[in-house]
Amino acid sequence: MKKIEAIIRLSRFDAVRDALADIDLRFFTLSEVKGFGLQKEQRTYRGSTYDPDYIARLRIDILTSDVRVDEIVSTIKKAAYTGEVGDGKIAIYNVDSVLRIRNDDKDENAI
Amino acid sequence: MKKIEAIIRLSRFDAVRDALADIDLRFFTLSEVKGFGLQKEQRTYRGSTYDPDYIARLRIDILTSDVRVDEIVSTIKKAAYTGEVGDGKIAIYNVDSVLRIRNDDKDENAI
Amino acid sequence: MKKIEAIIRLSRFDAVRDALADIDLRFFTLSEVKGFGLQKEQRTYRGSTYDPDYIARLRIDILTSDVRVDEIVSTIKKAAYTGEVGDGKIAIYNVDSVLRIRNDDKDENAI
Amino acid sequence: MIDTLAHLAFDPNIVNGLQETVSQHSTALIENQFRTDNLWILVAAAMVFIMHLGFSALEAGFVRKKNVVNILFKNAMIIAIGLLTYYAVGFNLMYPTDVEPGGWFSLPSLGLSPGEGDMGTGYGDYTFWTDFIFQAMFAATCATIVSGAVAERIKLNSFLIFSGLFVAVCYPIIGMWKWGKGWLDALGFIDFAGSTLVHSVGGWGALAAIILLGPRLGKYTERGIKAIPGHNLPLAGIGVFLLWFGWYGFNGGSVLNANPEAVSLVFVTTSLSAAAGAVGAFITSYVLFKIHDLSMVLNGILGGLVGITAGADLMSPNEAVIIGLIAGAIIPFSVVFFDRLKLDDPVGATSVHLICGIWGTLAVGIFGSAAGWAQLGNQAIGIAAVGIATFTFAFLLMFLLKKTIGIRVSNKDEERGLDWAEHSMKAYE
Amino acid sequence: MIDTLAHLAFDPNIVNGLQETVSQHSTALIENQFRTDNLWILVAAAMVFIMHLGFSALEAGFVRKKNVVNILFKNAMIIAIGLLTYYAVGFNLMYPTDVEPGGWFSLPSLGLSPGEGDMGTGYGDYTFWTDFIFQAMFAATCATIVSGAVAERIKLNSFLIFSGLFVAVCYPIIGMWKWGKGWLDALGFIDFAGSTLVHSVGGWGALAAIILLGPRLGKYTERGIKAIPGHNLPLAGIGVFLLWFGWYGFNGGSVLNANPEAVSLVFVTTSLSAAAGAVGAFITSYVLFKIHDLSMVLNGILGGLVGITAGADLMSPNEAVIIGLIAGAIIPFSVVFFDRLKLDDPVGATSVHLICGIWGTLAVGIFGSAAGWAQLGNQAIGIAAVGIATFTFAFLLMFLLKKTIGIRVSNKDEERGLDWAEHSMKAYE
Amino acid sequence: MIDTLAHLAFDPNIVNGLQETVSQHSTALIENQFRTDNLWILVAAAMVFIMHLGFSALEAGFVRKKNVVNILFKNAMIIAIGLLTYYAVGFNLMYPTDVEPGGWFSLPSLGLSPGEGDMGTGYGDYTFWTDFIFQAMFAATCATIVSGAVAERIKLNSFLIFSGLFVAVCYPIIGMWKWGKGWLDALGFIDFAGSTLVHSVGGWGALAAIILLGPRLGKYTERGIKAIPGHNLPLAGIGVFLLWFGWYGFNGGSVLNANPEAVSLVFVTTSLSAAAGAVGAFITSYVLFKIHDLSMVLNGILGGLVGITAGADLMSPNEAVIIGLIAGAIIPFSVVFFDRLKLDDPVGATSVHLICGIWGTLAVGIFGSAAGWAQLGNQAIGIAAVGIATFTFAFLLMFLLKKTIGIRVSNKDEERGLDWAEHSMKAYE
Ligand SMILES: Nc1ncnc2c1ncn2[C@@H]1O[C@H](COP(=O)(O)OP(=O)(O)O)[C@@H](O)[C@H]1O
Ligand SMILES: Nc1ncnc2c1ncn2[C@@H]1O[C@H](COP(=O)(O)OP(=O)(O)O)[C@@H](O)[C@H]1O
Ligand SMILES: Nc1ncnc2c1ncn2[C@@H]1O[C@H](COP(=O)(O)OP(=O)(O)O)[C@@H](O)[C@H]1O
Repeated sequence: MKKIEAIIRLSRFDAVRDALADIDLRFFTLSEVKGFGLQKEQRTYRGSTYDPDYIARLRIDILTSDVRVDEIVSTIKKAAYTGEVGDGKIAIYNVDSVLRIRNDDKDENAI
Repeated sequence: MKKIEAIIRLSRFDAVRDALADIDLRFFTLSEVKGFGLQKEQRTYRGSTYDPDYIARLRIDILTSDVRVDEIVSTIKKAAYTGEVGDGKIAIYNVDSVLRIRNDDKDENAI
Repeated sequence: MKKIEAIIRLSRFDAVRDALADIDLRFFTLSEVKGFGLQKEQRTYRGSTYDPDYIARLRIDILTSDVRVDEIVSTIKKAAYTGEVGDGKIAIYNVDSVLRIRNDDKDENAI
Repeated sequence: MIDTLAHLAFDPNIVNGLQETVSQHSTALIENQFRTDNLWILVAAAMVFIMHLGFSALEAGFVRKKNVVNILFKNAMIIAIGLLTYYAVGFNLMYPTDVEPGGWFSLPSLGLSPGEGDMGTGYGDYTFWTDFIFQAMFAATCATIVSGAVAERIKLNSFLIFSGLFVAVCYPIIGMWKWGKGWLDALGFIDFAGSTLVHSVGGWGALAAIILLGPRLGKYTERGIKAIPGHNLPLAGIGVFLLWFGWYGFNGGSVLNANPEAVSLVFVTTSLSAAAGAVGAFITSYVLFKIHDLSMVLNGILGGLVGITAGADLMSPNEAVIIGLIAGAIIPFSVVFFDRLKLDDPVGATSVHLICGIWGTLAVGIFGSAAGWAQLGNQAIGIAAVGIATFTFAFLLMFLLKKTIGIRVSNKDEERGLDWAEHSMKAYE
Repeated sequence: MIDTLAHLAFDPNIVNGLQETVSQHSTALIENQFRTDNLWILVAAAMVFIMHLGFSALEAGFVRKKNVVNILFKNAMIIAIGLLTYYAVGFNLMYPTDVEPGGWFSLPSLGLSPGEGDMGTGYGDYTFWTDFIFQAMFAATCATIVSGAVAERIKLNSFLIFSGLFVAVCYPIIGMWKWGKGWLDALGFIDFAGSTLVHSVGGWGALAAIILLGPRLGKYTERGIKAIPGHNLPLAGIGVFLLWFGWYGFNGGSVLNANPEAVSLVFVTTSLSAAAGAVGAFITSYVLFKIHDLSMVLNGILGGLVGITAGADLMSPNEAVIIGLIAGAIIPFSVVFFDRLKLDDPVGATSVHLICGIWGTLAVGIFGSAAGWAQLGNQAIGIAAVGIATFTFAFLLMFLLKKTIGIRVSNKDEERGLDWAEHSMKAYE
Repeated sequence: MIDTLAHLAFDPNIVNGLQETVSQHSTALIENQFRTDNLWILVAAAMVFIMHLGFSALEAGFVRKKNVVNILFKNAMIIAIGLLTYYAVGFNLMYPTDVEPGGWFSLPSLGLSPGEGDMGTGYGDYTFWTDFIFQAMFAATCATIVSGAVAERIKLNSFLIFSGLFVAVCYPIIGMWKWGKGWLDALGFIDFAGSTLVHSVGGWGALAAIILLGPRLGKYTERGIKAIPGHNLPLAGIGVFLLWFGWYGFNGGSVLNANPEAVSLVFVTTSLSAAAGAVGAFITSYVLFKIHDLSMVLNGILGGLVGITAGADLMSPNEAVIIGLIAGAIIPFSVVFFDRLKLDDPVGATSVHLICGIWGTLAVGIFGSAAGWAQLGNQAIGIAAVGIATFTFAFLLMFLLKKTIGIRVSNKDEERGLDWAEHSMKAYE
């Protein structure tokens, strides 16, 4: 099994969620994160401009079986794409095992 | 070493924390995440019902030595269990190495 | 490629960010997490003291190539250090692959 | 005999003196009453001012986090622009001095200064400046009503231009028809404190604006109507309570003096209608949605307040309860109705101010001491005339802005939030 | 001679005219004073209204995020229900017209309408409707006091039924004993603006309710008392300041006219007691907990305000300072005391309103112009009688509800939060 | 003949009676006016009280999340300490009874009690206690002004000591120079409601304090000035609107009676200056920063209010607009200016209260009915004298505290936040 971790723009989330739903992937976990990268946003406050360094982003964590990784990754890639700096990253990790708390499903069954 | 990532219900957190304390595991990192899964909650606002898609959940990250994994996983499983859809998942990953910032402890010592 | 996950104090973040910038590492993802560990903070409210158990912490996630890991880890370790209990942990994981959403960069190029 | 008379014959100076003192007393009595009346209208003006905070809080609470700075900014500017333009032209437009009763419009002079004796009892129950400031506080409210409806997607500049002209030109001309002794007044149209002249005017402006502006992105999707919940309901709750408080000045001050009988009746009808509005919305929203929707109850309170405003001085408390109940009960239906029409109004301004404003104005023909078919007809004429005029003005103005500088922010800015796009600020850190 | 007299002999009509004018002046003078007095009571009523916002904000700030919509909803409904029921029966219960001084109870008639002359000077210093609205604003406060104490675990429906009956029946009957010229008044019991009649009544109701309701889950554990911190202290702070502001209407309006001497003294004693309450709580909470606890200082201010309420018109400013200091100093002890008894009161309503209400009522027998053993005795009788009656009423009513429709939400709903369970809404997005 | 006279010869008792009634009327007329005047000052005092909530909300909104409990705690204590010390010594210091016009200082007696007749018309247009409470509400504001400037880094204890002495000693002595009929009054210095005596005094105190205290950590770095944005702009917005509302009491009450002409003019000038302040800040901040900065517009409103305060009764509405425009336009420059000097003022208190206070005081010599070179000179003398005295007092007191108990929290506590360090509480959960 693999874990797919995608850092995306806030504004692309709806598109990504819908695209994932279209390939019948409806289970994932979302976190609000702050991205430090090439893209910058300057803000102003009381006459001093300041750079909050980060841009609010979302991280989508998906646990999935090895065979589905490519499909999911390309779906996210397409839906999260704007072409401007700051579109984000997708990273893939190996997962040792997965369990479902509600019953005794393990690994592939638990996803 | 392994990292255990458990996605649990908000309402089970106290139970999980106490159960972990009972097996003398008191160190972990908690994040607030949004779970997209089978369980849904419908909300109403100004006459339109809407589905916020996600349910607020907690993620517990535990770094631990290989030998303790089973004990911890089964403890979490028991404490986080309600039997209803939405109890969550536990995933286990391999960790290359761990360091303690405060001193030079490494790996098993640093956990 | 590796992923470095560092749990640090809120108050050391500026130092860590600047130190990382000095070794020309400007891309990372930050999350706000709650640390349960040795360090405790007691709070008072309406006459009852209570222990919120956790301390607010930050998690820095860095995707990087294998060769840079040591440099980054030691930079974080130095900048996040206070010597008191609660300085935090750094964990290193293996990453299967990384993609940049904006273009077709993969793995080392995408970092 | 003469002696007898003599001891009666006191100095006539005494009586003369008495006469003089008594006539001074007559003046002093009038001045004392004037002092109390004037004081009440000033205090009422300050209370109406608080309604602007109420609107700001309500609207800020009902929008998303990313548009909060923008809504606060707009509301702070509206009250400023409203006061200044009403000073420059609005007051003169609304209360023409070359009073030609029954008229439609009168060219205003620029700026204000009290005439001879206008700061004393000669002007009425309050001074010229009291009159101005009380009216000025009213004027800005109708622009604030629009601001809620167009929230989260309108361009700041276009909105400020729209509001400025709406307050400076449209509101006072319409107001003149009734309160400036114009044709609606001559007709016999009744609108005590402005269910139509303030609230519906604001509501029509809002309606025209949201028709041209279109709904927020993602509100009406193929998969149905998506709720976009407000980000901070305590803020909205504070807003509603402050509006209710301010309404005591709005309606109570509209008695235009401190007449104990009238003002106390108005306080009672206002209170009971607001309370009944809450109950009305509580019941219908539960029946419709099987849910206790706080946002509906808050709007129900406002609906009750708007509803009683046209006839707060004419209704018995029992009638005020009925008017409020109906106003509150209308709210959930009206909100759903506008949603069905895909008219996106984040705070429910059209339901509260337009629909309940119409209801309250009609209610004067149905309930209370002025009720009757003829009156109901007059009320309907007033509603229609004001509606047509305001809607047309607002629509044309917005249309002009749309075709020139544009009225809607880019999709990207809307997604990002106006706080970032227009202010590069965040409401919360 | 005659000539001399002749020039003195003015027309008697002049004197007759004078007489008439002077007698008109006499009426006008009374009416002017009436106008001012009436205006003050109306303004005071609006200020008391703001206390409902104060309570809402305070309570919303002191609960957890997941119960905020619920507390706002309850408070919005309470004021609505309170006004309507007080209009329907409460006022008549509290101020029976077939006044039988010294009585305990008098069957009310339904609904209100002013009698002949009740809207003029014949009624007193204000009109009938002014009387009603000022009293109505008071009535709802005592239910609001309960709402804070039972927060985060009570069923909405049961609470609304409880509040409705509490305001409609219990509060006015008790109030009648003193303010309606009932037996407590005949006895010589003193309670100027309601330390006992409003605040303790609310406090006893709260006590009965939390006894039957039990503490929030997780509050009293085997591992000891767990603090459950409020989610938004700025909101609580806003609430306390608004309550303080409203108290100027609550106490100042209770003079029942605009008598300059009395009202200004009441303003001063109220202000100084509130200030001293802050200092009292500051000191004791620091001594007890070695910490500057904002929630205690905020409650200390409220304690000082409740404490002075019974005797705000009788105390010298020095005495007001002492009363406030003691009230403030009591708060931290009282909060800890109720926690020891495992009586869970999220906002400290029992400490503020019940304990400081008792203290303030007793203080009238200890300090100020009415002090004395006999008075102290009367005060104690009043406190005890009101306490027994209110507690019994509230306990039985809650008990009945518990046995029938239930008063407590399920554990699951409590964990999830009432906002989800009762409203399917979120306070913040 | 005699007969003719006889029918004129009515009973002299009638005239005597009339005389008596008329003279009672004279008293009653004075008392009625007194009643209205006194009522207004009391209502105004309550409105000034609300300014403390305004300041608390504004300051709480402009600091970071981790210092919110601390700022609320400080503000709650300041108003308490302010009222109590002003009662103990302040009022006597400021309004010495052994009035020696033109003086600099008069040793106060401790505590207050009204003399014979001081609670009636003999005292003036209001009672002794009304006088005290209105003034007392003013007093605490100047300490509140300091609290915003020193936020996020000052030690709680040092701050409370500083504020207590500042309010109890410095403010009333300075105030006595003008309002207590001291030398500035004799000189002809004009300051209607306290642009200098209240706002600049607070501003000078703030300036002295932030010089000694130093900037917040991380504000002025090698890489330039770092903005430290406030955590909650809606809270700040609520604060500004409440301050504006309270200002109607602050300026309107400073008329010191309910004179319709004067109070209504003051309401108008105050409103228009605030509105113009918003516009002034809107324009300059856009020109300077190319951004619509809400925090600047909010400060601009306050600047306009402070600016008009010295001459609210002397200005025509047109002049009020100009004064407000300039005040608002100054704000963004002033904020940048203080930042350049590395004087860190999280809420802009020095810009709003000190700079606009100076501007408003000078404006009395430039605009309005008192304008003239001589007056401008007097205004400058007053500004300078008050500035030197207040700055010196505040600087020495802070310096003493710095050398003894310390005025700044440790770096660690500052990083962690004062809520944790001083209160072990969190503002939000
Ligand atoms: N090496 C990295 N490690 C962790 N997160 C990264 C890394 N590089 C980029 N990110 C995340 O991806 C986001 C987007 O990256 P950025 O460099 O701004 O644009 P792009 O993805 O177009 O190259 C960043 O805000 C950050 O959250
Ligand atoms: N494939 C997955 N990848 C990541 N997170 C998942 C995945 N499946 C479930 N989760 C997380 O677990 C939570 C619970 O899952 P859900 O399907 O609702 O119920 P259950 O765990 O009982 O099957 C989800 O809300 C989500 O956060
Ligand atoms: N085994 C663990 N798994 C996950 N996170 C941990 C673990 N141990 C410590 N942490 C994280 O590191 C933080 C610091 O740890 P702590 O024990 O308080 O101090 P120290 O790092 O100095 O030993 C904790 O608050 C927690 O977030």
